[in-house]
Amino acid sequence: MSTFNLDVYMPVVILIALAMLVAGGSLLLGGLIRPHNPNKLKETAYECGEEPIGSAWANFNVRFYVIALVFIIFDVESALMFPVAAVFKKFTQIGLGGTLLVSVFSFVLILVAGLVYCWKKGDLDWIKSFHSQANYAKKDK
Amino acid sequence: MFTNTLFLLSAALTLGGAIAVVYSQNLMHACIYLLASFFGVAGLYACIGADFLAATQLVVYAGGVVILMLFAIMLTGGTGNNINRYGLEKIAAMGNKKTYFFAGITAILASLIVLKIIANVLKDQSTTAVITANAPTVERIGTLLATDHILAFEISSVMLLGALIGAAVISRPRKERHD
Amino acid sequence: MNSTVVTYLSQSKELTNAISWLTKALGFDASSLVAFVIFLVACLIVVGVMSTIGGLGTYAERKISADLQMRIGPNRVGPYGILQFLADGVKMILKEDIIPSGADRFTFMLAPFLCLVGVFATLAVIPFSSGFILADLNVGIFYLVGMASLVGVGVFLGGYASNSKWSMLGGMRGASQIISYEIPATITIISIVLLAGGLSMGTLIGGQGGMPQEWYLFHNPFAFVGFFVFFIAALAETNRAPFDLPEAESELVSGYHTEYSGMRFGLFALAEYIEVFVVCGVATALFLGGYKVPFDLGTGAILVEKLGMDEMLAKNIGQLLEMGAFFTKTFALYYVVIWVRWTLPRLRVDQLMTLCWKYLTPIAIFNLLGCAVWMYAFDGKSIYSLIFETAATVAGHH
Amino acid sequence: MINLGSYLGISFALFICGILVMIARKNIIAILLGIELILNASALNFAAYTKFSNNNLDGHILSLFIIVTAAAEAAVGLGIVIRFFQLRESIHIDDAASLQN
Amino acid sequence: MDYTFWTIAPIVLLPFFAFVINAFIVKKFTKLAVAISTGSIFVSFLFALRIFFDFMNVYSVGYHIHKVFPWFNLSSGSHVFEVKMGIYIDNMTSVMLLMVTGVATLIHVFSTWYMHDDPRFGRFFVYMSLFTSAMLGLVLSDNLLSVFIFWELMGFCSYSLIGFYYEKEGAGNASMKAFMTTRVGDVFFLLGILAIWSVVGNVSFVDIYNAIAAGKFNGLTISVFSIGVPVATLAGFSIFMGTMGKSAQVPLQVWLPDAMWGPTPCSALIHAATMVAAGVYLSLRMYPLMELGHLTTFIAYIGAITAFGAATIALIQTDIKAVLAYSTISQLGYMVLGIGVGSYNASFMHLITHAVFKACLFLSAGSVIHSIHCQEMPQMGGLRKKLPYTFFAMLLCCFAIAGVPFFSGFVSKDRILGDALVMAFNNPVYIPVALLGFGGALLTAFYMFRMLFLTFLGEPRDHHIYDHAHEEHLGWNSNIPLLILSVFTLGLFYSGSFTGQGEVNLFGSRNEWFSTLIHKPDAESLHHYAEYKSEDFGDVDTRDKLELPKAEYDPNHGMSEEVAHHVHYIHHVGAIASVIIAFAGIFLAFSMYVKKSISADWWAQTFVGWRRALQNKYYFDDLYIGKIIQKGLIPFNNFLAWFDMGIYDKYGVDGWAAVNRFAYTVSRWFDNTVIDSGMVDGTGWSVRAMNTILRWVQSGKIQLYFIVLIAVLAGYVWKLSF
Repeated sequence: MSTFNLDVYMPVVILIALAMLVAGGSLLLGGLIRPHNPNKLKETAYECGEEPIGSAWANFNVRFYVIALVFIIFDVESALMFPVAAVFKKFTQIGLGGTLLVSVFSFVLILVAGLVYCWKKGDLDWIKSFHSQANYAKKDK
Repeated sequence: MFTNTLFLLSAALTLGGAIAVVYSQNLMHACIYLLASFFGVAGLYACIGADFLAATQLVVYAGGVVILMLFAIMLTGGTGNNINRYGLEKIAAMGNKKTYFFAGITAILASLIVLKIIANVLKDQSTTAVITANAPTVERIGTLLATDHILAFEISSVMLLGALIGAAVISRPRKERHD
Repeated sequence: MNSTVVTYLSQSKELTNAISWLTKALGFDASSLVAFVIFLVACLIVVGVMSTIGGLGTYAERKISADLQMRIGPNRVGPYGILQFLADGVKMILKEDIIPSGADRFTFMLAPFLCLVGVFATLAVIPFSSGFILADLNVGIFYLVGMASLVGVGVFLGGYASNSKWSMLGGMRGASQIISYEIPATITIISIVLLAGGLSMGTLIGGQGGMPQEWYLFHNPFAFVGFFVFFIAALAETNRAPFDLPEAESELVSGYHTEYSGMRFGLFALAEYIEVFVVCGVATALFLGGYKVPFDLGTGAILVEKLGMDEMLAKNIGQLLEMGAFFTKTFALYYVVIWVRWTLPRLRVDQLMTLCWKYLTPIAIFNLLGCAVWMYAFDGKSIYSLIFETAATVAGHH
Repeated sequence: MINLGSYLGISFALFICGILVMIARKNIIAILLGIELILNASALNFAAYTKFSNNNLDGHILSLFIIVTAAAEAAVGLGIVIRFFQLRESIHIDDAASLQN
Repeated sequence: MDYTFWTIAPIVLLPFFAFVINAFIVKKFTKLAVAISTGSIFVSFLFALRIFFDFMNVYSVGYHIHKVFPWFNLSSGSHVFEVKMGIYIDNMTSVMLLMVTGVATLIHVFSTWYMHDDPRFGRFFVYMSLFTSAMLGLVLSDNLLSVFIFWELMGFCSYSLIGFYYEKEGAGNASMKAFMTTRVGDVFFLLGILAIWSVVGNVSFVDIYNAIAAGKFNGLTISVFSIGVPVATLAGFSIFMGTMGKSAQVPLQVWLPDAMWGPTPCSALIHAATMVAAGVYLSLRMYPLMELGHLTTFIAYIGAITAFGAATIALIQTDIKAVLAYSTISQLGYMVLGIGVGSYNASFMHLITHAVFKACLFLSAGSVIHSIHCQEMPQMGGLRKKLPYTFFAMLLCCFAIAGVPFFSGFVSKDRILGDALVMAFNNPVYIPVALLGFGGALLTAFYMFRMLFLTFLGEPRDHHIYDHAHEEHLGWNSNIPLLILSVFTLGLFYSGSFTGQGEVNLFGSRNEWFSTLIHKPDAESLHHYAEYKSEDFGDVDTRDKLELPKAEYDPNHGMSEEVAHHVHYIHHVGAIASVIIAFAGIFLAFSMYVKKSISADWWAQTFVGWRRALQNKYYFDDLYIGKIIQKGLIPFNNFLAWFDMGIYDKYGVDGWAAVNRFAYTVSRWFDNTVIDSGMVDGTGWSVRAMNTILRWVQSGKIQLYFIVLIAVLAGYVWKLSF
């Protein structure tokens, strides 16, 4: 079995450090030469010229969360799928591809069932509120 | 040399992040520190040759869980007020001295437990420390997942399905609620 | 395993000699030190080149859009205005750095860093050529996915920290768009991993060839569809038009970086342009044969054989050819990205989500399963080789 | 430097930080952050034990499933938090004590 | 016959896959789901039949199949921690398999008729499939751990099926009660498994037997409240607690009558034929441990008390299913009694015979209920003309359960009672056991025929119900299952002879196949298991090439001639006594409810106090709910709440303030005059104390629980380390 030295992670560390350096360096460099005379008007948040009303950190629609939820489930699914996919070719070569195919199929299809559920229940519809408002309007009549 | 540097950097990031999570009084910042801590843990995984785990840590935690938490913090409007529904003052959401005091006591008790458990390991680790060379893990993990741990692999999909449906049902806004 | 730029260079005798000399001189194993120096230099080169490409990207964008709209575009700074990006950069550095008073300062400062770190870290596994890849990690593509997801966090935090309604909306939209489109992209990547049988860039490209029929793009119908799924998803992940809802000028002023000014804004822009290059590079590597050049020119073996060239020189020439192939394909895709931006109108937000979850993701999953079946049924042979073999069998050849 | 002891120490420290966060905070999401720390500590332990014992990767598999479970847990847990917030307009843990008696 | 994965596993897997498939398709394709469920269990039955006939062909005591596969292995170095799962089939298992699959098939068929009007027709079959597969898995298990897993799975199915009509409040409560009551036993069962594991290092049956034979349990004690208790006793008792929970033995019998809220076919399958028998099956399997732990007397008493007590309660029940429920408890008591008096074969035989006739009785009751939509016996009467087939089936079953000769109940119960009598003659401690056993037999005959007479004979008491009763027609899925089951109440299927005494040879030497084949693993014969071999799945089975000795009928049951003669004598006495008792009971019921020569009301009025006790089921429910839960658990809960509010919040969170306030109060107390402080502060203090008490009741904070958890764990670790 082939082994490796941890030196291969060097570029990763160097690149992260460089990113910090580039960002921090350019800001520092700019800090030396750029003007700095803030005033209150400059520092208010932009609201098309109006005075900002309240904080922007208000509650947001829950549909953002549902999207993130579906995302994390599929993210985890992909994390589990990657190693299995990586050995799929080897398994087909040694004649075990059928078994693995079945397990991959069942794995993916079970998760697709979840996607289909969310789809059917309308969790993936971005403008669900319009529909429900329309429904309420119909009911009122 | 580089290995040790990487280890030290990762450990510092991990512990620094974790301690910052403990001391941060701003939930959003705590979440960012947590992200740093996750990065550090990924580095620690990389140090022991667990390259796939390190990447998974990045993908699932840094890319998934942290985003989810940030969203949840936004959806619940940050830190919130300190008055409960009876109009009485609550303990501050991020804790105060008293809760920290109790947390400290609990942590001391917990550390007693853990130290008691790991004391034996630390004592005789000189005999068990056989450091093997780092080898690529992806294919071996894939093989294990496809053979020995196939049931866990399949069941985890069922668990994820359950989590997806359960969380979607829980967090779905109810139409009939008007108040 | 894990071929890096160092392992490539250590094929030459000079380097090994230098290492042994240094080891003798310094009294400890200098290979790590030399590796560090080489990596540092290589990283600096890559970052420099990428920053230039990012800068030139803005220039190319303006020039191409001008072309498409029958304008001239930037033409003042330098010949054909090519130094425009330098002027822009200088301007950004000189601009005043304003932090809104209501902002969360710590997060506000951190957000561009996160974006930049996420993008720069992905550069480590971009395969410019078979030798010049900073680190061909075992988990290459998976690592790339993980690091790229950091951009989502950066965008979200940028939007959050500004404490402005436009930024907040843009940040939420941006983050949810990035994470949403990560799913079809990742699943498509899995289907290519399935074909190649490994996660490292070397394996992924190694399964392809220099000729188009050997690319994974034409390996089977599923992969062909998968390329478009990946490309659309990658486009959306970089918040490029027609998926630039987070920074939709007509709706959200400027999206998550409304409150950012000066160099901080510049960092966001730099990250975005480099990310476009990265996703184009990944698309090239996964589907378009990456750095592969036809007729084994890449290894230089043919040069040594026919022309009797020095082995190392031939290899270096091969590397240059490979690099040329990679950059050509990537820039072609880069051009398509810009072309798409100035051709297509922006999607509505509900269309965006519909496209991701109701079209791309199911198609990607279908492709994944299709690729698996293809691998199983045809033993991993591409459609071209199937046809070729059938024809050969029919013709009586073996 | 890289040995079992240092890894156990780090994961121990992570665990204690997690417990501190879990007890000291009154915000449910913050408590979930603590839980994530604890889960990370345990996953790190598994990987470290695998490395410093027989390296047969079973520990990696366990860590992998811990990560998977943690993600699912975060999804459901935060879902509950959000639902709770919709009902009570609060994510203070002491407001979530209505199951008393 | 070769045994591979594909000849054994489908027995469990078919119903399980039926469950999985049906769970998805049941809403859209109800009929298909029902067909899949029923078909799968029928195919399982065919597999079981194949195994059964193979075992009958070999006809050897030692014939067994033990296939194992490693589940997980966490061994490192010398420390072995390996868990294997496997399948273990011996003669007992093969009979159990046949019984479970056969009865389950018939009940599935019956359910297609009984439940077809129900809105949740399909879902019922989903649960039933899961239940059946769990039961079969339990029967096939070779170790306690997988038994426990399937055991819990069955508990869950039972919960779901009792609460099947969840829109009725009683059903919901009953399901919860069943779940919680059996949980008490299950916790003990788990503890028992752990105790066994700590000694044997494994929980496979064969390994446990070998460990007992090797004397691993000898001299091992564990300190419980600083009294040394032998581990064997503790483990045996814990496992027997599991039996008590699952098989509804006193004092954990309270859930079974309430379980009758479930649909009748599920009562027939779960709460009469199979699941409750699983407890007895477990005790049978663990018999050597019970013997080693000197628990047999205790078990015999529990069984006898259950058998008699439940029979007395059954006397006054008016609900037809309640009568059957109590008779089930009573009969389970007989099985447990049989284990206690060492009547291993007979106990197992009673398990099988009881499963058959009780399933039949429940299905008959279901048929009656379906026909008249009423469960109260006082409103029935004269249904014989309307439901002739049901009457016939029920009559046979009543004969069987009452112990009339030539019926299965006689064969099995008589032998248990005979053995009890033998024990009573040898050891006076067992005299009450035998007396309770015989008394229960009398009551059994009485109440069963009371039920039969009240339901089918006499004049219709409620003409409205009678006139609206559906006429019964012979249908493949309505009364054919009843008739098939009722045929199997004949004794000769179980004894090979009509009387069960081994005198009439019917199938050559194969008479008395229960006594011949079922191998009692007592202290003398345990060493046989050392020769038992397990093999991995997939290995080619070599067993059919083995020359196994044929099992032979030994009229002396391995005893010396003299002892055997004595035993035979007592057995004959017992047999005659039980025949007399059975007929006496039937006669009593006949004269009371048909002839009406004895007034039932007179009895009721004379024994008012006792009757009230019976109506209240000996106050067990009151005890559990009123005393233990309300007086015990809720105060404990309140204590924890007090700990939270009173200690954590008050002294911890408000700690500094409280300390200051206290110091302030104290100083003022010294400063002011005694009367002043006594009056003013006393009043204030009492108000505050009242407030505190009120606040104690209010808590529910998760973090406190966590603190307590850590503290307790720390204390435990501290205790361990010193």
